[in-house]
Amino acid sequence: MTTTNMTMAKALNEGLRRAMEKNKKVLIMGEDVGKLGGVFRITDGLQKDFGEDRVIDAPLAESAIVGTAVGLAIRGYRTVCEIQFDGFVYPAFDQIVSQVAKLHKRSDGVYTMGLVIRIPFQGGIGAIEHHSESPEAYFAQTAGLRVVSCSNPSDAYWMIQQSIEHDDPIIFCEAKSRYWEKGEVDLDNPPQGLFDAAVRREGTDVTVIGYGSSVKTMLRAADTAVAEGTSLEIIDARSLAPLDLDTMARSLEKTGRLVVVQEAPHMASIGSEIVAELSERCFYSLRAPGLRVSGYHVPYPPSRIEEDYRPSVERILDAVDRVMGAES
Amino acid sequence: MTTTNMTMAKALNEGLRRAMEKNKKVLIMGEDVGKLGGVFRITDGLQKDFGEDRVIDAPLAESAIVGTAVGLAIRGYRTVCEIQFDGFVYPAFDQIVSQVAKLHKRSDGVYTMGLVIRIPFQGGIGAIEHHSESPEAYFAQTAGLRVVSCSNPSDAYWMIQQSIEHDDPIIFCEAKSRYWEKGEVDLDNPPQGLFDAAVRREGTDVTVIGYGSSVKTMLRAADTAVAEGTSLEIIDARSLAPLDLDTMARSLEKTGRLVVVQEAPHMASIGSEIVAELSERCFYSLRAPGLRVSGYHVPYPPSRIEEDYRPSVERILDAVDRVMGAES
Amino acid sequence: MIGEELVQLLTPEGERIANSEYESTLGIDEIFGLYRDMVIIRRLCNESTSLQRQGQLALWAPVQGQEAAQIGAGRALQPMDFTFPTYREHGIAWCRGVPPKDMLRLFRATSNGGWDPQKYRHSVPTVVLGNQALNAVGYAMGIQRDGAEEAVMAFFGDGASSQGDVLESFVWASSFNTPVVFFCQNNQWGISTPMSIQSKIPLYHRAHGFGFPGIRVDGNDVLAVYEVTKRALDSARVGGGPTLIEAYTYRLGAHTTSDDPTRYRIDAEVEVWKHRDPIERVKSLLVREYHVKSAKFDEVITEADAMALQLREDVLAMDRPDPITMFDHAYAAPHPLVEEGRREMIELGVSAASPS
Amino acid sequence: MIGEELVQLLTPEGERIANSEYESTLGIDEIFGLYRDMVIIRRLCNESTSLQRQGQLALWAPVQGQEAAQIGAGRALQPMDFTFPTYREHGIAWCRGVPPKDMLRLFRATSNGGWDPQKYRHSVPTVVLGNQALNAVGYAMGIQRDGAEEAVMAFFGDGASSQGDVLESFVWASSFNTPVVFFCQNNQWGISTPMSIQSKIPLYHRAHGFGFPGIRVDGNDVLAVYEVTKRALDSARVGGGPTLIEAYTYRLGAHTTSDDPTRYRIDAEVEVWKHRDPIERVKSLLVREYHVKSAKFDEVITEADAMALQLREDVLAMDRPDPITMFDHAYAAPHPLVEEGRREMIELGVSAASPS
Ligand SMILES: Cc1ncc(C[n+]2csc(CCOP(=O)(O)OP(=O)(O)O)c2C)c(N)n1
Ligand SMILES: Cc1ncc(C[n+]2csc(CCOP(=O)(O)OP(=O)(O)O)c2C)c(N)n1
Ligand SMILES: [Mg+2]
Ligand SMILES: [Mg+2]
Repeated sequence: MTTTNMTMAKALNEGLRRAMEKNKKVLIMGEDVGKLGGVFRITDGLQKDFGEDRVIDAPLAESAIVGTAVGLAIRGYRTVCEIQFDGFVYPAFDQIVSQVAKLHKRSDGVYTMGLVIRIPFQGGIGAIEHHSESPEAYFAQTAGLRVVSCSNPSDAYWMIQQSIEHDDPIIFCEAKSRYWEKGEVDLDNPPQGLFDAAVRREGTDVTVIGYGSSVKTMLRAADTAVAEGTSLEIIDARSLAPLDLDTMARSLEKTGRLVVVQEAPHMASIGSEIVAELSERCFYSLRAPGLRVSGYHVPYPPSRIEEDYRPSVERILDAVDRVMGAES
Repeated sequence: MTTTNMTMAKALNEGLRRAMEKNKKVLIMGEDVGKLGGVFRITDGLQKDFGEDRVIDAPLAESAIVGTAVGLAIRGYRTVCEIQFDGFVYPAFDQIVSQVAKLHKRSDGVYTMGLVIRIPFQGGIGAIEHHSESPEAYFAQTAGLRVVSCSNPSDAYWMIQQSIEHDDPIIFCEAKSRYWEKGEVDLDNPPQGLFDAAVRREGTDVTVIGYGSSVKTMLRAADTAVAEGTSLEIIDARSLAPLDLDTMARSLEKTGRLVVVQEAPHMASIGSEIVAELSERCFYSLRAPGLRVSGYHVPYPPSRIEEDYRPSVERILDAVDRVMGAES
Repeated sequence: MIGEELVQLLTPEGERIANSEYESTLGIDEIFGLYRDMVIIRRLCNESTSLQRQGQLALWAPVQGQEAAQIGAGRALQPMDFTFPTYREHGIAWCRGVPPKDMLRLFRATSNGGWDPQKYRHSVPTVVLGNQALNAVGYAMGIQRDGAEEAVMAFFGDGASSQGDVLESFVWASSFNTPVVFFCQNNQWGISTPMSIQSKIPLYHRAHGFGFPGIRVDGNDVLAVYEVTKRALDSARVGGGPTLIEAYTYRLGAHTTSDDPTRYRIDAEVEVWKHRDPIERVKSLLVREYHVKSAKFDEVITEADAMALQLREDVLAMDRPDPITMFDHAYAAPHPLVEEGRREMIELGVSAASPS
Repeated sequence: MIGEELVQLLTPEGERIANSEYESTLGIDEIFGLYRDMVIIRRLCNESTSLQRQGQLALWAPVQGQEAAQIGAGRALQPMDFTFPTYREHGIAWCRGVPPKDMLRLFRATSNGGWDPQKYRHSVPTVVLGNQALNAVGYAMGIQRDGAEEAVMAFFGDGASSQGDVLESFVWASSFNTPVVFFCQNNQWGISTPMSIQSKIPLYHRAHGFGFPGIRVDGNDVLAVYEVTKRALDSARVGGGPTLIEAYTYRLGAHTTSDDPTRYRIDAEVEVWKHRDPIERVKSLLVREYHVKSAKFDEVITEADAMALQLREDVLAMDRPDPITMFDHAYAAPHPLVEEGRREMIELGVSAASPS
């Protein structure tokens, strides 16, 4: 096993490159993805190497980016659409919900909607409004779509390739605040399947489940908890739709206590789904109610105060205390 | 108390009429709302009586219907936007999420986004694709919006007026399969507040919560259950965001068993939220896991088989049996 | 509204008109073929309407009045081209070879599509107004990348022309010079919304503002529609870029069988357009210029009746699908929630599928 | 690209040009006023850029090169008009009376808006490209219903012109003949996307396809922008309907301080446009034609410097808001989830608000 150290941004870039090398039908389309390499430089150098026909600088219209990718899919191409920021995916919502999610079904399986919609999501980078949203549950809810999230270089490198190879349309959520963090990537073997959750740290007292930017915060919370004598099991959900409930339930059977962490507000969220499902599956093992630590139910605040909106170590530990103290 | 018997469609029409009479700033805008009176005739006769300036036939563009209603709101008007069918609200999603939901906040409270977006939702009318969707959770999830649902004439008449008077933007979901059902309407006094759930039938064994078209199915299930010796308490959530959790929890403290019913697939849905919240609030009273009876996680099927997609009496009773049998 | 800007090759009475830009390239057999197609489509439409009235279809979207627009465009297509219809393109589907019974699956509510779109190179219907225009441009971008000499046609109505998706598709088609022909049937109405609410000026002008040709053709003149469409497709296939064709026509019937047009339009308008009937027009030409005998016309009617009979039979035989099929093709790859649903349905026993 | 179709009243050297349609109606004081505005806005922009470099702002969107477009348009507005800006309309905000420090709240990331939009009749910034065009048309529909003689101006860029919302706003403005002026600053770039990807033909033509006037003005010629805008607004206020103004200009700086334009455009292009500097142009006129003394120009620079100093002071004094304010105005009426969050935050003790 040869591993290489790189940032998550670079890992995505390398993953895209490898997918394009492997399959000539793979295209990239988005705003500023060409010469600029995207505002986050995820597509850096790809237009130079694969040409303007395969790395397409789009006019500024998200509905068109996705809508034309649908037509390209019908023609047999696999397009990786880059949405510049989470808050700009909504103009494409109609195409995603009405066409991307439904055309495989409507055509009785004739059309393959093998396209990937990359969305840098969540906050934490000090940006202005619309640049820090968590739209994942809109898509997770939508039958016909799959939603995955990556937050480290290894996952970034492999999950983007697995997503491009997959025949269903995939909403690919990238924890943008993690783009610049480095990590080891095994270039030969994927760490796991695209739809598997990962136990990032084993523990015995409380199962803490999250994804994207929250994973790192959860791991920091686990460090602090150890000092307080509490052992947290940290699970990175990775796939948000479908959820890998087996891995989650297995952990919960052991710990009996559940905390879910997400930047999105808790209303009808991924966190709600995890709590609802696990409350059902693990009813007799749960020793305390499953709690959610989420963004607040307000528009994402100006970024000078975003750290008080995003789940913090303190808020996670607060929830941990509550599930620990709830012992019946 | 003088009550009048009318259909839900007529009640909405009368409610709109009364709101327009009371406040000259109230407008109606949508596709075919004028001479045709809307495809469901909800706005029948209103353009004739209030003129083309107040009942506006829109060009066919949903983003524009909502986007111009936003500008009208800034100018002090209150627009009731009609979206012709649930599946056609998605082109307006961006305006709803990025402007309608956030402008009050962004303007530090200066702008009042007092607008209502009416959506005939859910299935059950034998329609073709895109005419039977349940998009409510997309909106419920969005901070800045409120979501309510009506499924009987009295609620229709009052909730539409309460929504128009309310200062926050409201997504108003009308159970279209109930448009032609009659019921008593008290024209003098509203039965309750806009955001209150209603106990439609008292019971002791299982709390069954739902909304929209499901309420009637739930009541039928309750009838059947009685014969089997099980007493269901039926709650119509009415407000989906915010949820009236107090009323729901009160019921659950009594019954200890929960079934939630909805046409939407269960993934990250209103049902998930209700189960997650009540699992937390009523952890020590719950005698069985809270179950959801939902649409399946597939695109809405052709309507010849829609009754096998929508929650049926049988499926509800099946869930009731499971929560009854789960006794520990 | 109909002025000199309109391409016409036949008067409403079926007399030839000289046009400086276009001339008809078709001979008697081809013209008769167009006539036949139109008669069959009208018959199909009438049969479907009555099937709907008899409770055999959930809905029907009539195409009366628009036969020339659809058959003229449909016959100008080459087999290798690809088409993106709305819910009303029965004439196009016919030209693409879609079996009539398959067209009706959507309306019998037994399918959300109905045919194999790759086999007929005719996409499944798009019901959400305008979405297909962008899908068509994307498909055309694929043609460009394949280096193929093919074209795409995107269909939409006057009403849909106001949708952002249609307008964005104009931007893209122009920027990337894609081989796409936008075929807008301006049938004057979008349900109850008159054309005047969608645009104050003729629709075909819209293309000019995006930098590509727009042209208005008499949509009730099948010869003109054929020539205008053929030229646009020929140009598109060899790198000439997009064209917007506005077929100026009229929806003689209701929007769908659920609609009641008497609420919003006057009979007199419908009467005027009945005099511009597309089928009568070409029939007059065939009689006057080619002396086609009435027996030949009768043959077509017989053929159409037989088609209708067969259609009725096929529709009545079209069973309610097994509910379990709702889980098929929801995803291409296995999905736990789909499997969970499938299992539950099998346990409920509502499906013919045996419990696993 | 710049041809006769462009309305110009001054050459880049500041010499007057006769134009058959428009003539300048402004006297020395007004022209000097425009000059002053432009200098101040450029100074504001430079100060903001350096504040950003020093870590005092999260971001800045420079407006260098576009001062004439914004000041010409901004000064043509009447107090009762209403404006819908993007994130880059600092010059317009200045003309509407928005205090400079309020313009910077967004960029200091202490607010998503920054000023009272009703007080200044200048809406809060719209960051999602194109949304504001529809909002502006809606506002204009309100003006019509009020029977008021007012106009609305919607600002957007060349890039945003491809968005469905902007294009739908053209449909609506035309159909309802609303009092709206669409002011498109074609600064040649949408981040790294060149104008040629958004349109193959001059942008102002787009309006013609929707049935209303489009006009291209030299966006670096403040006199021309002023006259063209004034006439469009005057017409809109009295029922003349919409106009699209394409102000042909150039973004001399980066898209924002996060951007690196050297990756996608060549210096030579920037150099060409530096020679068309909007401020130098009118200064030349003032010197040559009105013999304005350098002392007078110095006064403006002193004034601009003072403004910049004050701005810096104000920005540095702009504290991080109390986090608890995120719950204010999320909704107009009380909301249980908002109250739940507020309570939780107070308990956490991160806010200055005392526990309840
Ligand atoms: C996005 C969207 N909004 C609304 C509808 C409902 N609807 C179906 S057909 C129609 C009218 C369409 O008119 P037009 O485009 O002229 O086509 P025509 O029906 O006349 O062929 C409307 C409003 C829809 N299908 N999609
Ligand atoms: C819907 C949407 N998509 C993408 C973006 C990201 N974005 C911000 S500015 C910009 C370029 C806009 O170019 P243009 O409209 O020409 O305005 P300019 O910045 O040149 O003033 C882009 C792509 C956005 N703000 N909104
Ligand atoms: Mg039409
Ligand atoms: Mg620009």
